[in-house]
Amino acid sequence: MKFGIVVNEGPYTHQAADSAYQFTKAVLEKGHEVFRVFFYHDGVNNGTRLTVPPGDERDIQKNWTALAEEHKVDLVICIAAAQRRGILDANEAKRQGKDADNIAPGFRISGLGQLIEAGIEADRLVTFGD
Amino acid sequence: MKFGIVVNEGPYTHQAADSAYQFTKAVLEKGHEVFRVFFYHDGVNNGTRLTVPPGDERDIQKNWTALAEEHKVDLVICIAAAQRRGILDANEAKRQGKDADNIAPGFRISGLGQLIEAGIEADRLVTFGD
Amino acid sequence: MSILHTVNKSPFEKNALSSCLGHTKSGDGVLLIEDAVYGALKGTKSSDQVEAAKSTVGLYVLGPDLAARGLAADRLLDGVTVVDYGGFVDLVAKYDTTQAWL
Amino acid sequence: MSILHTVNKSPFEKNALSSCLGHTKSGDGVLLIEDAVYGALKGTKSSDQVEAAKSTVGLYVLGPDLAARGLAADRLLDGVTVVDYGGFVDLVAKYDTTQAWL
Amino acid sequence: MSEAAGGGATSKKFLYVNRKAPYGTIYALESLEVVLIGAAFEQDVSLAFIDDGVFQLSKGQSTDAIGVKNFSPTYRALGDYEVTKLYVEKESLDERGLTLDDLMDVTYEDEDDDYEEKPSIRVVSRSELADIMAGQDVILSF
Amino acid sequence: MSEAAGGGATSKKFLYVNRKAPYGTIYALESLEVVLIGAAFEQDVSLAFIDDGVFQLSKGQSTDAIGVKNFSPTYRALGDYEVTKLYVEKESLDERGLTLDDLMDVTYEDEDDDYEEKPSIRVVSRSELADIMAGQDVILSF
Repeated sequence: MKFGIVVNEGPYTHQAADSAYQFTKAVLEKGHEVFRVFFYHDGVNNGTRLTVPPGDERDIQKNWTALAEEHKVDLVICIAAAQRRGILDANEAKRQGKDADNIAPGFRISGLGQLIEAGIEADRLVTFGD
Repeated sequence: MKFGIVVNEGPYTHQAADSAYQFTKAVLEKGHEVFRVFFYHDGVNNGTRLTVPPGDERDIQKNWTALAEEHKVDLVICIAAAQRRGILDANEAKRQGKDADNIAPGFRISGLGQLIEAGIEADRLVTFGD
Repeated sequence: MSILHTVNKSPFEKNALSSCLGHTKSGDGVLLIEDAVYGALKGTKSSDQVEAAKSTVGLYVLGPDLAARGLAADRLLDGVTVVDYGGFVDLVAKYDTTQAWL
Repeated sequence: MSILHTVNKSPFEKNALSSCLGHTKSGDGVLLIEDAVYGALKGTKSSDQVEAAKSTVGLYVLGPDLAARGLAADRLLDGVTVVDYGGFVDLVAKYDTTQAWL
Repeated sequence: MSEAAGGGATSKKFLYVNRKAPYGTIYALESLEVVLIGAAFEQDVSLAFIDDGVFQLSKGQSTDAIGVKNFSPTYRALGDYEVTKLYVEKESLDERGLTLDDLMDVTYEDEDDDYEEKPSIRVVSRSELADIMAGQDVILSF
Repeated sequence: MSEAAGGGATSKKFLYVNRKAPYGTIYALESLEVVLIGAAFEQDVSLAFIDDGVFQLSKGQSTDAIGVKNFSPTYRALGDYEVTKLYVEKESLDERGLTLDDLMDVTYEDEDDDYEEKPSIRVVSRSELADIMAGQDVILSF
């Protein structure tokens, strides 16, 4: 079965980000396909490479990045939500005249259409949020 | 009277950031002193210069920065909360081996002691959050 | 010492206003801001609890947040005072300390 | 079509579980995760409402979230099924669609 | 699109469930942004307003004094995007002391009926709304 | 510190109010971080646990399966920081089917009483807690 997963809250503040990660791992372990993980609202904050969690805590961004690298999971950050919250890739930074970007490896920035497409293409869409 | 103000949520997602800004402006307009605005929890996200809000919306980060520049308001971001969420100044970025920083002008990163000090030194401490 | 309690969540969604009203003392103030302004309306399922608090605490609501949500003054419970941000500052100064019910 | 409803908020803090249970249909499932696992406890002020739903919907609770909060299985309402993340995936597959009560 | 995906040529039924008040959080606004983008995908779209979500449709919203953009006019434009089914729960209105008169006029032009202007808002009972939910392929909640 | 600031040589009474369950959100953990830092300032510190905040003190928390750090042992270390007044509301316990037995043992050594080990948790009524709140200079809520 094809799963789409929506993450609406940022890392650490709400357990939603952790739950979504654990669920995504379990989907893969069960042999299902992950069509896409879509990050919306504060969920876009999962995709900054600038987090420095305490040494004895999990590193949520690195966990996501590892899923993308090891299982080719498509991690998509909503561009409109990301702009409001200061998550940029190099292209966006240049386009917006910003002097830095902060997107983490394995994530890509795209439009809300990617969420609708996940709803259409996936057999199940599961949302994690606040 | 001396006011301390605590902001616990990020910009745009919760009105708390807007309410805190409007309240801080009103404190100054009433002729009171703002001892400090302390940003904790997701509130640290008010202090990234990478946000690109839509053209027809308010720019929350620039509003805060203007308060710091025009009224010398002390805008302090909690370092522990900021590290978890990826808000860094140039020093922190260097110390943590990160290739970019994102702190906005007028904000500074410091410890939780600055919150306690605000509680001790200010006549009133007002918290905005979720 | 008197406390100004601030509440910013809808009474229909969260228990913050209810919990706040259960912890006020005579002479305290309760200021409703953001989504908590719905708590100042008459004729809702939370009106009775707020109405009952009026005899012991001062009830205030932030006008800018009422207007944003399209709520006219004639929908408010009697005895609720509407303030602007300047009035919010005055209330904080008037009461000895402030407690946010987040 | 059958719906798996997911709830992640404490029934003592927010109205999400209550609203969810008011919108389920016979044959639906309700999975309690994160802070909503408190809704699976017996002897609380929200237990009756959850108990009443058991006759028409399947009730599930996420074990890892129970353990994190120190809740032993003997505190749960009878008839609530504990699942792990793999079981969560199976439930999503079993029901036709999923609705999150955020 | 593959048949296996449940997609294919036929459209899916999408329901957007709005349960939160406007302005206090951004969910109402960002939900609307999804609906507008989603309209381009020619799926069968419905919106549900339950719990505090009914406040999103309140008349007379005026946000100047809080410094936040008033996005309520966008609901009235939904008809132009062929989003014409806005289900509002009666029990949620009642609990909040609201009636249909307190809500904005949201209408659409019915192309199957000589472009007559018709109301998009349909007040339904909790039980009817449960039926509507049960008939969806994809439910997105905000 | 100036007299006018209400500070000065005498300490202020700080109350940290905990109303949220642990793990679902970070507020419980980050509240504890404030308390630990604040302990160095030699103010008169109390903690209140009301509503879902009482769950923060539940015994037997085990977070391995959710991949999140278990911070509950830190409450038991509060005595070492001279944070010894943890007020837990009885009504909040009752509504959640909890008793004192369900909570962790949190103790401190009383330096005024030959370092005898005493319980830090004090179960109080809602009305007593309202009195405690009324006696504070600074109230921080999480």
